[in-house]
Amino acid sequence: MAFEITIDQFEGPLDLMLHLIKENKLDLFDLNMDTLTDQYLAYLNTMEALHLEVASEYLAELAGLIEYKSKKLLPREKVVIEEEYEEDQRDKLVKRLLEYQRFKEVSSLFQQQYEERQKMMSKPMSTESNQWMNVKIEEDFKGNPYDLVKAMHKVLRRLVLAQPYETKVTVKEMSVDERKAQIVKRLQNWTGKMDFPTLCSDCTDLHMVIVSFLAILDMIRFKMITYLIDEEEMIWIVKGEVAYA
Amino acid sequence: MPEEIKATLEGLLFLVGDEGLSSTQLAEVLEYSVDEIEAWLDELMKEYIETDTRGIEIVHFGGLYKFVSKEKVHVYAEKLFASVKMATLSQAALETLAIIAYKQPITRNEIEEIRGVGCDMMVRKLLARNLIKECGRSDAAGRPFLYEVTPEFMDSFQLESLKELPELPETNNTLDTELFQEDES
Amino acid sequence: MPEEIKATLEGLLFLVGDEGLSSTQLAEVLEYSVDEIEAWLDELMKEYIETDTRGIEIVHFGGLYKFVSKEKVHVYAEKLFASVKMATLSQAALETLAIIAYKQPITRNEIEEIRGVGCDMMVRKLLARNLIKECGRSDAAGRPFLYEVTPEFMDSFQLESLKELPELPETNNTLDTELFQEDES
Repeated sequence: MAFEITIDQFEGPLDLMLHLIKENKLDLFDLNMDTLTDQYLAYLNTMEALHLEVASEYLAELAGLIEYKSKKLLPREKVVIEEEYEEDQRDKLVKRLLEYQRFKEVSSLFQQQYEERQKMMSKPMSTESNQWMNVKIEEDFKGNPYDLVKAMHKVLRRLVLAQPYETKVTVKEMSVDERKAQIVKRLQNWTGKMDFPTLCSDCTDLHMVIVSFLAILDMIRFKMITYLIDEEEMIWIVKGEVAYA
Repeated sequence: MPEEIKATLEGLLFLVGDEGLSSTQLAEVLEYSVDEIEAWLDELMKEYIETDTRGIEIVHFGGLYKFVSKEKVHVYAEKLFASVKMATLSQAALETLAIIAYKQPITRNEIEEIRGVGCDMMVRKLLARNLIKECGRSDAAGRPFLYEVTPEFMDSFQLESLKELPELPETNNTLDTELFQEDES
Repeated sequence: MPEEIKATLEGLLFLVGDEGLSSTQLAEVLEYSVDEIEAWLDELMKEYIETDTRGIEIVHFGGLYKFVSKEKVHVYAEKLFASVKMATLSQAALETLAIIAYKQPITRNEIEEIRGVGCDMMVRKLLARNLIKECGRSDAAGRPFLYEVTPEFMDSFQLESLKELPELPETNNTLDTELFQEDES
């Protein structure tokens, strides 16, 4: 038997047993427990030899199988009493396998339905609606954690919708001259000095910070501003030609 | 159906988007009976689906009517929103959901018995995705929580109600023929 | 205009909702020239406006095309939204709180980036309601305030600690995973 199938392809011990039963063409309604037990054990051993982690659930079921097998090795006189028990155990296992098999089967239908539904998409509530909404924040709000998850889910969905990929490509990068004009305008009503982070507070990305830096280098060169650097290595921009704070 | 009704239904369903609306809500606003509204909605649903020039359709899942884009638009949507990837559910999640949907209300223990594996993390995940919710406690020892599926589950699996769930395969002899079907692969 | 184009334009414009789309974006996705797309959009705009059974129309502002509801729907919309029993916290407030709870400590700017809209007033409101509080300043430019949720918040949402917050729904795009690191189990 070649073990091309690893343990993580199974959803649990029952799934593995169903696989082994199918693989060995065992009759589920007259289940040969010895063969199943041997195969099951052999499989787990191989997985262990391959250093694949075997979850405890698999071992728990193994214990059940081995217990069943060992009962059969008991002295003959006991067998009569034990036989009923054995039948019970076997029936119980077969029942579980059948029950599990039903849900495993139906879940593939679920999957189809789910995938189809994923392709039908909706949109968040229109912001137009806000004008009509009667929103009041009441004093005694009682919510539950799932309200938060739901809200978060919405945020994330909108975030995806708000980012069509073209916009990332076509965002126009600001030139140094454009940025310079912006800075000049901003400094008009500013008295005293301004630190570089404040100057960059309107930057939306790293590129814009770099452009800002190039812009002030330019402005220093043309003596539109001066600068100083303090003990904490903070860059300060000072309006006018001569100013030392 | 009066022209105005049609336009109003379309407009309102558009505005609420993925929130959806129930026929009761619409009946209240339009001042018609729920039956009338539902008949019109059925008519509209049919019209949208059958008209090939329409890119949207009305669906009715989990008690709510809402507009969604048609499946054929999806390939373009994927192109437009580079980050739109379909959410997936693992086999384990699907099995767990199937068990809850057919057996609800059900405790975690009962789910574990059927699946043969622990389901603590899985149940938490499904709760977080709002696909299942707690619905009281069982009388069993320790009074464990009972779980059931949510309207969000119905929506995710295109169900108007749980009555629409496909029939569970039977556990009798017909099954083993399926079980032992040889797939040539 | 080809049937499929019509359906696709309708579907995509529906999906982006308030964000709107430019003819350039649509041209790229549908692989037609901008001129062709604009001609079709004009045709569509006319059709929606002139068809009385339609409750939505396409507007073209600031280079973006988008669907909005027709004016005649507004009287019903007003009735609907005034009657909708909104959760006592507005959706906007809930979303803002959710972001803070999951991402705290967080600056207003970061919240705005995630929500895509200004949050100045909302943050003030939540501060006034004592649901969030300032907790130091960020190292970012301008050293903006950081916010976190309060014990009052925990109380309102029946949480003992933030650890109890359900795991975020598994999201399906790189952006989210950057924002919210997930552990797969």
